[in-house]
Amino acid sequence: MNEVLLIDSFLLLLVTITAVAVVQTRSLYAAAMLSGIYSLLMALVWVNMHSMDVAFTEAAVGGGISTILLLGTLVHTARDEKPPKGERKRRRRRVRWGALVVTFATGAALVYGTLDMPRFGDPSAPIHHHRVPEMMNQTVAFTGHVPGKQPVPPGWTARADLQLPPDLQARFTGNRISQLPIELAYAKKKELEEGHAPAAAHDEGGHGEDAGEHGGAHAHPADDFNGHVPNTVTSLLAAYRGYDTMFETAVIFTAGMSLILLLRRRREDDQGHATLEDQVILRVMCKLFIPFILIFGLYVISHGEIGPGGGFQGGVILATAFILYALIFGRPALQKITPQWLTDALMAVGVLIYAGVGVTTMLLGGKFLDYARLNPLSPGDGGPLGMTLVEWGVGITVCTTMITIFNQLAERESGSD
Amino acid sequence: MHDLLGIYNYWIYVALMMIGFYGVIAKGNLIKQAISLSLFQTAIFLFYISMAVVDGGTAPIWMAEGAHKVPDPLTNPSPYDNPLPHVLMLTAIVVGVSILAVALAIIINIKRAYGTIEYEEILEIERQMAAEELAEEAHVHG
Amino acid sequence: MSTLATTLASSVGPKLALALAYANPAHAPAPAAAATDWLTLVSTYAAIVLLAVGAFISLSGSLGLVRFPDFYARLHTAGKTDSLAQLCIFGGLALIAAVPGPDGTLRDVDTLVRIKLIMVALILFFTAPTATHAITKAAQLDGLKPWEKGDEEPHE
Amino acid sequence: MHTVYLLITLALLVGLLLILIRAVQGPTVYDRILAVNAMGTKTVILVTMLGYVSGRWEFIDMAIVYALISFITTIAILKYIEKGRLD
Repeated sequence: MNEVLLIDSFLLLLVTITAVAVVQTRSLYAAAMLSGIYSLLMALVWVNMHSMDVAFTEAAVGGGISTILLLGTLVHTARDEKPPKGERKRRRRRVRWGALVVTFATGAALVYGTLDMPRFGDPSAPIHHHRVPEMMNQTVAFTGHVPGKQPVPPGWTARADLQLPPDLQARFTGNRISQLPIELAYAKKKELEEGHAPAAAHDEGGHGEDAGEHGGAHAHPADDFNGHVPNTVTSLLAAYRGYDTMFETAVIFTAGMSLILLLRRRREDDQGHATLEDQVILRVMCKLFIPFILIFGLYVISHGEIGPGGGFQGGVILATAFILYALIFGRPALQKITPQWLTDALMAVGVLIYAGVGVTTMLLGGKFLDYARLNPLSPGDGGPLGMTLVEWGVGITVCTTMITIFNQLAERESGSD
Repeated sequence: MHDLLGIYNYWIYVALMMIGFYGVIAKGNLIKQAISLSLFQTAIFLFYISMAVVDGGTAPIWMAEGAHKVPDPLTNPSPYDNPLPHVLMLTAIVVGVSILAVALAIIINIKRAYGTIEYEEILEIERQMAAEELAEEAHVHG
Repeated sequence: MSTLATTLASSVGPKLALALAYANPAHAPAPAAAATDWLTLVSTYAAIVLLAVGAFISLSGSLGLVRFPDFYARLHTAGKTDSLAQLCIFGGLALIAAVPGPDGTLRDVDTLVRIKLIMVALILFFTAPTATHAITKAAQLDGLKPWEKGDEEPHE
Repeated sequence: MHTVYLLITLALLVGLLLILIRAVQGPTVYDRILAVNAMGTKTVILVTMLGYVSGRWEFIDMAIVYALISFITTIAILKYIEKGRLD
């Protein structure tokens, strides 16, 4: 039993206790707090499983935002769960036997399914062998078994004096240039790995047909996913699953939109807003900490391709700074610094930045979200630039959507008490 | 026995998931159902992330000095944990909170419309409304 | 059962050897000559002492949170011990010169990491008492009475 | 050193269990808030320790996030209790 499994077992025990308590408790409000604890424990489990980015997200989202959202809902609804009818008389906790039977049956089926699973941490599990090794190797290319950025291949500097990216120039002149610097780089890498010369010579201006055979002009190298940054999670997120992440951002945008449609009232209620401004210590501390949280959020967004972090996490952290401001100084104060039209517009702007990066790479002659085109002179440097831009798009959308969600959930119905 | 030591934590995930499942189908309170749904979700995340773990692996962020041992391609393909489940779950968490937010918004609207968030009471009100409508219709036509 | 024993032995064995190797900092496979000088040695032992003290304080605080009779008493154990324990632990971690990395070789700790450790300690040092203060104020405004000798255990 | 980190992590985990008992038990709302708050502090320490156990101190970024976020959650809970609203 290694230490990961040891700590894991202990944490899972705590998590299970919390989960039972969350479902068991009658007070919704205690359930909200316990679910906050549940998220904290879950994030610890993920830290223990070395999943830094997920733990980061869970800490920011589960521990922070969702507890606040649940509390915001409790304001509008009841604080306690009503006991079922039969229970009110007998004062005994009634178990729903039908539900229990269904649950146990499903659980038993799932447990039966796990018998075929590979053991926890098994290196020979199929998941570690299909495509992932290639992706890991491409993230920061291995040169001679040492991970690090791939050296510039010989020959590409001859193109550095070109005014236009080669592909664009080819588009104007009508000559298709088969070997772009990035493709040369991959050919060189393949050559190094396989230990023999590539099948064909890299003749400039050659025809596309013969180049296509060895992964040349038309096709990307077989496993290319354009990631060349140290954090493989960000690399996969923004490059290999780039389309997917774009549409996840769109999903978040849609959630923000539906909250506006569901809850926004045309007339702002003019009742007084609750503030905590009279508590001097809280007020001063928050004034001290909000700038720090903002700076840290920006750091997390722009640091995403090097260390743990990224657009999702940084966006949520930025949003919590604004939410803290609203909690202390009241929501009107927040509306003054981030008016509704601004957050509404920025929600869309983030998605547009993401898509805009993709369109830019298309205009530069590549495919959608083919970051290598952003810096045609150096094969590996387009990736970090493109990923940072994309992360900023994600961060802006997530931040403003979370602010919008908070605004809409905290907004009180005019006329109620 | 060796196998049991390796897969018992999957059973804990199943247990967690079933706790969430029980909450969803047995509890009448809509907010409780939303919370239980997020418990259910987290169990799925756990399942995915635990598949990413490699014995002796470390977080999939390249270490700056490159001091990490070179993997043996036959037994252990990578010294780092598998990043793909991490990526899947990272986006799933954020989408999960979006789902939670929309669910809560719908719950607030239900509260405004029906005055309660208990499933059984809502059904009762619906039944009454349907009965009244039927009576109305019978009155008009008959 | 014998399979289990072999598994345990085979998986614990190397770790145990590794742990024993690092138990004495002087015997650790040092990456540089500097790692064995007396300053590193002293700071490592100081770090171990600080970490142990911090863990003890933290554990005793948690125990108090369960054992003490009412909210205000529990507040003392939780708030004060946590602040001291986190100072001890983060201070201890900031003193450590090198950490055994995932593959067993020692990695030297950056200065940036030390700065971040001190930053976390400072953040907690400010936020935790603020939060405790706010909780107490809320409880007092809400009319929660302190428990006195002879009272029954408070219930909701 | 590795053993030391592991032992301290385990000690903190036991502390976490004790705090969890208090959070589940109650009895008053304020006890629960206190437990949530203490849990936040413990989690920050634990994340850092886990980083040291696995030899990756990049985890320290996460500890900063935890420290900030748990504070905000406590404030939100308190505001809900005191004012009955969040806006």
